[in-house]
Amino acid sequence: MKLTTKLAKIKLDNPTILASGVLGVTAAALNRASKSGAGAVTTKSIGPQRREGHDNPVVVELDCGLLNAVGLSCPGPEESLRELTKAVKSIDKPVIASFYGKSILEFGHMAEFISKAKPDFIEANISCPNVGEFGLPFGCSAKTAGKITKAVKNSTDIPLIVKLTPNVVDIRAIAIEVEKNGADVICAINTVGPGMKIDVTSGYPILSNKTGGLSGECIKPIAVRCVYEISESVDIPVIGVGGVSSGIDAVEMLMAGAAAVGVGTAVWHHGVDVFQKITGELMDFMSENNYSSLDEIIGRSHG
Amino acid sequence: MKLTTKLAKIKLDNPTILASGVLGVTAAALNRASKSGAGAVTTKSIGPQRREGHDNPVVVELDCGLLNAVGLSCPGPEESLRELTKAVKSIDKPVIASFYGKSILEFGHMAEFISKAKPDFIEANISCPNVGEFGLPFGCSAKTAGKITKAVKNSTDIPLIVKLTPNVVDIRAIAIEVEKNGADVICAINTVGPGMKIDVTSGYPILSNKTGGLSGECIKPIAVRCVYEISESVDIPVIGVGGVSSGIDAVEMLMAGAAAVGVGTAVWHHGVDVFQKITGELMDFMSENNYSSLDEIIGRSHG
Amino acid sequence: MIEMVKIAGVREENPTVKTFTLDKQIDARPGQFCMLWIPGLDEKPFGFAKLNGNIEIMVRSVGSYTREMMSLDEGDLIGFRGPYGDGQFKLKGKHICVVSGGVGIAPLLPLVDEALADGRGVSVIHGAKTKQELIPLEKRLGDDVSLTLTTDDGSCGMEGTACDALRELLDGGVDQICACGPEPMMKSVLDVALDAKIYCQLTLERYLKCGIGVCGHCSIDESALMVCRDGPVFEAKQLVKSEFGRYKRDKSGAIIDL
Amino acid sequence: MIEMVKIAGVREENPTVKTFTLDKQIDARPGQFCMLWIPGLDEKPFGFAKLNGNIEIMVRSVGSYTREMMSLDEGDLIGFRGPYGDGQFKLKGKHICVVSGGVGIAPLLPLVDEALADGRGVSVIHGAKTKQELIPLEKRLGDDVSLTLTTDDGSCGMEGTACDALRELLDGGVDQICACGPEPMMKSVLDVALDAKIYCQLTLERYLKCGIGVCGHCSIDESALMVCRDGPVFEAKQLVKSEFGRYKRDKSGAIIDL
Ligand SMILES: Cc1cc2nc3c(=O)[nH]c(=O)nc-3n(C[C@H](O)[C@H](O)[C@H](O)COP(=O)(O)OP(=O)(O)OC[C@H]3O[C@@H](n4cnc5c(N)ncnc54)[C@H](O)[C@@H]3O)c2cc1C
Ligand SMILES: Cc1cc2nc3c(=O)[nH]c(=O)nc-3n(C[C@H](O)[C@H](O)[C@H](O)COP(=O)(O)OP(=O)(O)OC[C@H]3O[C@@H](n4cnc5c(N)ncnc54)[C@H](O)[C@@H]3O)c2cc1C
Ligand SMILES: Cc1cc2nc3c(=O)[nH]c(=O)nc-3n(C[C@H](O)[C@H](O)[C@H](O)COP(=O)(O)O)c2cc1C
Ligand SMILES: Cc1cc2nc3c(=O)[nH]c(=O)nc-3n(C[C@H](O)[C@H](O)[C@H](O)COP(=O)(O)O)c2cc1C
Ligand code: FES
Ligand code: FES
Repeated sequence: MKLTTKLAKIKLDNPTILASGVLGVTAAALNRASKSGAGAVTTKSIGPQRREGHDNPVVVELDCGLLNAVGLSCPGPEESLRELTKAVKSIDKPVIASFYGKSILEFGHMAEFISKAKPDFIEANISCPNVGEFGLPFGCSAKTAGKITKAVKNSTDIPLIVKLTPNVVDIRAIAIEVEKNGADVICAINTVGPGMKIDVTSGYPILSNKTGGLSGECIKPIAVRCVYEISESVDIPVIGVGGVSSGIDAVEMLMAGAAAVGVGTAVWHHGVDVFQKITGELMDFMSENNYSSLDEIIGRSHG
Repeated sequence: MKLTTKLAKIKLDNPTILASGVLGVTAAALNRASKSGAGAVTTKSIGPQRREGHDNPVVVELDCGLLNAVGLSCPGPEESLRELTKAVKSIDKPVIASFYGKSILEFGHMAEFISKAKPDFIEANISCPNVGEFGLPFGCSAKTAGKITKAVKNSTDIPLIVKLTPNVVDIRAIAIEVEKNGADVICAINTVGPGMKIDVTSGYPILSNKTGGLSGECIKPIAVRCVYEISESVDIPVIGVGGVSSGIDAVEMLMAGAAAVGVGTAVWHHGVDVFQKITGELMDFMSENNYSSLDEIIGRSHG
Repeated sequence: MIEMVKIAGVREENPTVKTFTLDKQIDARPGQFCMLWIPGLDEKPFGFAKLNGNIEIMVRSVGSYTREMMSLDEGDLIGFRGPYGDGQFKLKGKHICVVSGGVGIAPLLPLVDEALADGRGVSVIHGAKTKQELIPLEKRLGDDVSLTLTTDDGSCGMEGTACDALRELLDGGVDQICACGPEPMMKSVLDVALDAKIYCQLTLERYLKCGIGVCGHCSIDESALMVCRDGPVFEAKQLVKSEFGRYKRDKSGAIIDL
Repeated sequence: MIEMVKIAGVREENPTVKTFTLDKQIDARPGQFCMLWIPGLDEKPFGFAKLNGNIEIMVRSVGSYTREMMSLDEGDLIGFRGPYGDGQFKLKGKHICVVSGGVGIAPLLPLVDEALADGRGVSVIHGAKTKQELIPLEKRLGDDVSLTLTTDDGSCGMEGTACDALRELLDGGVDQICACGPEPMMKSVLDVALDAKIYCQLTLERYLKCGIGVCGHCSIDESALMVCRDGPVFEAKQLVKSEFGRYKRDKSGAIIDL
């Protein structure tokens, strides 16, 4: 039975990927996720300035997921680059360097900058909904998403993943534009909403940022639909992220058209062992249902 | 303790409203919801043609909510008008007549048509995401939403509720446009997504329509955020809908700025008794926390 | 949540009815139902014809979905969700009379099993238009059940309707009636039961969409009881002065006379 | 999920430390912690200074959040979520030596309660810079505990550090060490324990954001153990060859030397 999959010529031992912003603040944490069985690991999004992020509370635990507004905390580009370089050197699986900018130009600069560490992929996070000062996410307009993609592609030779937000009217149009401008892979989805949780005793929204992105189990149907729509619209591979916590969840994502699956919030309930759990369950499913490779599963729900 | 609330001069005994599309296909069902304690009831959205809706499956039960794609089934305008008239005559609580059209013009015609039954409100459903042939929901563009509002206002004197979709980049802009064009109340939110659930054994998306709107517990954080943002942006009252199933959920919606709360999916787990449950728990909360009227709760989370 | 279940066996009952054994055991009450999904086609409601051990579903071919079911074989998969329905058959009397029209016998069979296990008396009336449409019940019911067959054309058993047979049985100590079949037949049973003041439960068929009491499509006038949620089994008193026996709603929600 | 909890009582321990009794009982292990939220201000981690009955939280005023806490009174509400932390104190030895610096005594108190209830020997070493910063422990600990106080300036108890006192106690049959306090102090304790080959558990403070093992902010090099999830109590062997005692990360994630 073969669990390998491919993203733009790069092979993954198994289709699970540590999603950006979860655990991956340090090289050591990325290493741990890799050793725990992730097929690839993604750094927390690296930004152009040192940022403390939002004050606590930055997460709200819900019955079916999380709300988070960490606020893109970042030790600054130089220190992030050091951690990234250390990660790339010490980890024997593909390392995906997630990053963001505050303008199209800056996306280009950041791409060039983090490429110095020679990660296997860079991932442009054009979708973070939590940082008011940056305005509406760039990922909400197909045109801007396309321009960012082009600016990044012009700044580096490292394969590019563009990560999309689901909080748009038509994610297909954005995916098409991003592909047209040279993206090698699409990652979908970032958090949903945003959402808000109010403490009824105090009357306060719990997150210090008031609103935060929704993730986990409750967004899986949205993620699956987005992956289905995107993979119907473009030819480049898709990383499906959102609510994956079991082998069956992974199969659902793959059938919707994903070539690999991102795992974030599931680390909350299952710890970093979640990668092994998912691949184990995936293998069980494959042997019970007589699948011998992921190719037979990927995209099965189409047509 | 006072549970009364007001929507555009019309008083509700209590703030719970049966949401559109849940139970309310017949006058008898609306009557039952009213007798079971709803402060007001909303009809299933009435359309300009007889429609069978989508084939089954039209719902998927999730751990934290429902996916549905009923597909705006409708016995046709004449028969709907008969049921509506019967409902208005037999129910002693406010009756809200939900409707939709396939064009701006048709929204106007439908408004005029259903106004014949003299419901207490008409509710323009500009947000249904499930019916492909109608294209993207009208509610996704502030401009179109405004035009529909104006067309409807020009066609009737009955107070108008406009129901918004959360699946947009900026719901505030839409709310502002809808208010500017004369809406008396805003209802938020319709279902989220849409979402998709794939059966991994067969590989088929379960809904015959493939995708469906997400409702219930898992969308509450999104509904609360939308209500918060809308009530910050407009002066007209807001009906908060999405995942309300308890008195505490209702309080959260009210604190976010809603003047009343819609209840849909909660009927699934709690039956039609859910209205009494919610008002009971709401009263318990009010007495424990020394509130004597909803005015002290509504909008509390703002500033 | 839908789950794909394997068909463990298929039995032909008569030219238009087959019984499917599913590789699934559930905890359900007689009268409850499930939604069966054929991916890519549709999903429709069916009662349980057997509840102890692997469940059985007895299906009559009447349209495109049930026709497709007839072609399913042992080993095929079908989507299952359920059991649903708060309105269930309950044993109240000492001697239960079960009145069934055609495939209407299906949801009554687990009730018969239960009544027998509980040592109650059971009479089964089973009627159809003609001999070919009867379900072979002798072996299934065994010797402890008194079985009366009726056909409209007299081709088998008593000539007449199941309700005619019921009238004749009433003196024999029957103190509970449970019925399932075509609505006009059940309407007659209801009238007989009311007349004789015997506790009576009936099942109702309405067009089901969600099956879980949300969409409101199966609401009956004027009580607004939902067939999928409050039913599909109702007590006689819930159905008097209702649409029962008079009209129902089609897939669009439009009223159609029975 | 955050829940607002009433403060049932406030006790002043010394000029900068107060103990808050919360109107809440939980099932937790010594060493676990909670996140306390002051709406509109911030949310910070605190250990439990008492676990049987209403929980107690002992807080030292060191910055804007803890200063605000000092102004809270009986009857006020505070947001609570927890308990968190899979790394907890466990009783292993027959004679436990508890080494605490200042408010570091807090999470060790429930451990002392547990050890005493279990009939084990307990020595408590409690150190601070100066007399004023010591927590009054005599009454709280009772007679069954041998208490050693130390101050850097000798203003109370033994002159020196808690670790100095530990060295002297080691011959007395101590077979388990549990420590909480400033990181340099704990580093010394760790070295002593390794040297003496005594089982030793230590608590670690890192900047916590999510508190639930998701954001990765509290990861320690190179093991990537998460303080909030895998800790905050660690065994000595988990911390050798780590960042412990050398550096930590600030709110942005940047490395700062200790
Ligand atoms: C609670 C309940 C239990 C049932 N149990 C059984 C059973 O055990 N065995 C059995 O053979 N049949 C049973 N039926 C009836 C069965 O659901 C229909 O025969 C089947 O849906 C017909 O589908 P079709 O496409 O073959 O026929 P169609 O040509 O679509 O319709 C034929 C008839 O079936 C009715 N029907 C169609 N779709 C539905 C639907 N979604 N819900 C309800 N009725 C529908 C139509 O109104 C029409 O009267 C039950 C129905 C209900 C409501
Ligand atoms: C697991 C754990 C248990 C703790 N238990 C206790 C206790 O029982 N009693 C007690 O008085 N203190 C305890 N602390 C420390 C307490 O959390 C800090 O004193 C408090 O957060 C300081 O906040 P401030 O705004 O007052 O000070 P600041 O001026 O913000 O900071 C003062 C110091 O506290 C640290 N700190 C600030 N915010 C955090 C944070 N979010 N997470 C971790 N450290 C932070 C800073 O790094 C700095 O070293 C514990 C810390 C952790 C990690
Ligand atoms: C605490 C937290 C922090 C996150 N930070 C980032 C981030 O920095 N960059 C990014 O692209 N996505 C970030 N995400 C989004 C995740 O990568 C992922 O897209 C999303 O959570 C959905 O997947 P999940 O349901 O598996 O968590 C974050 C998610 C969480 C829960
Ligand atoms: C089965 C179902 C059918 C619905 N049909 C309609 C409809 O016809 N018109 C409409 O405006 N909203 C419709 N909705 C949306 C609800 O009115 C409501 O906005 C949404 O479900 C969120 O609320 P909830 O979480 O309480 O269900 C429907 C929802 C469900 C679950
Ligand atoms: S079928 Fe939807 S309520 Fe009964
Ligand atoms: S504080 Fe987020 S992982 Fe520990």
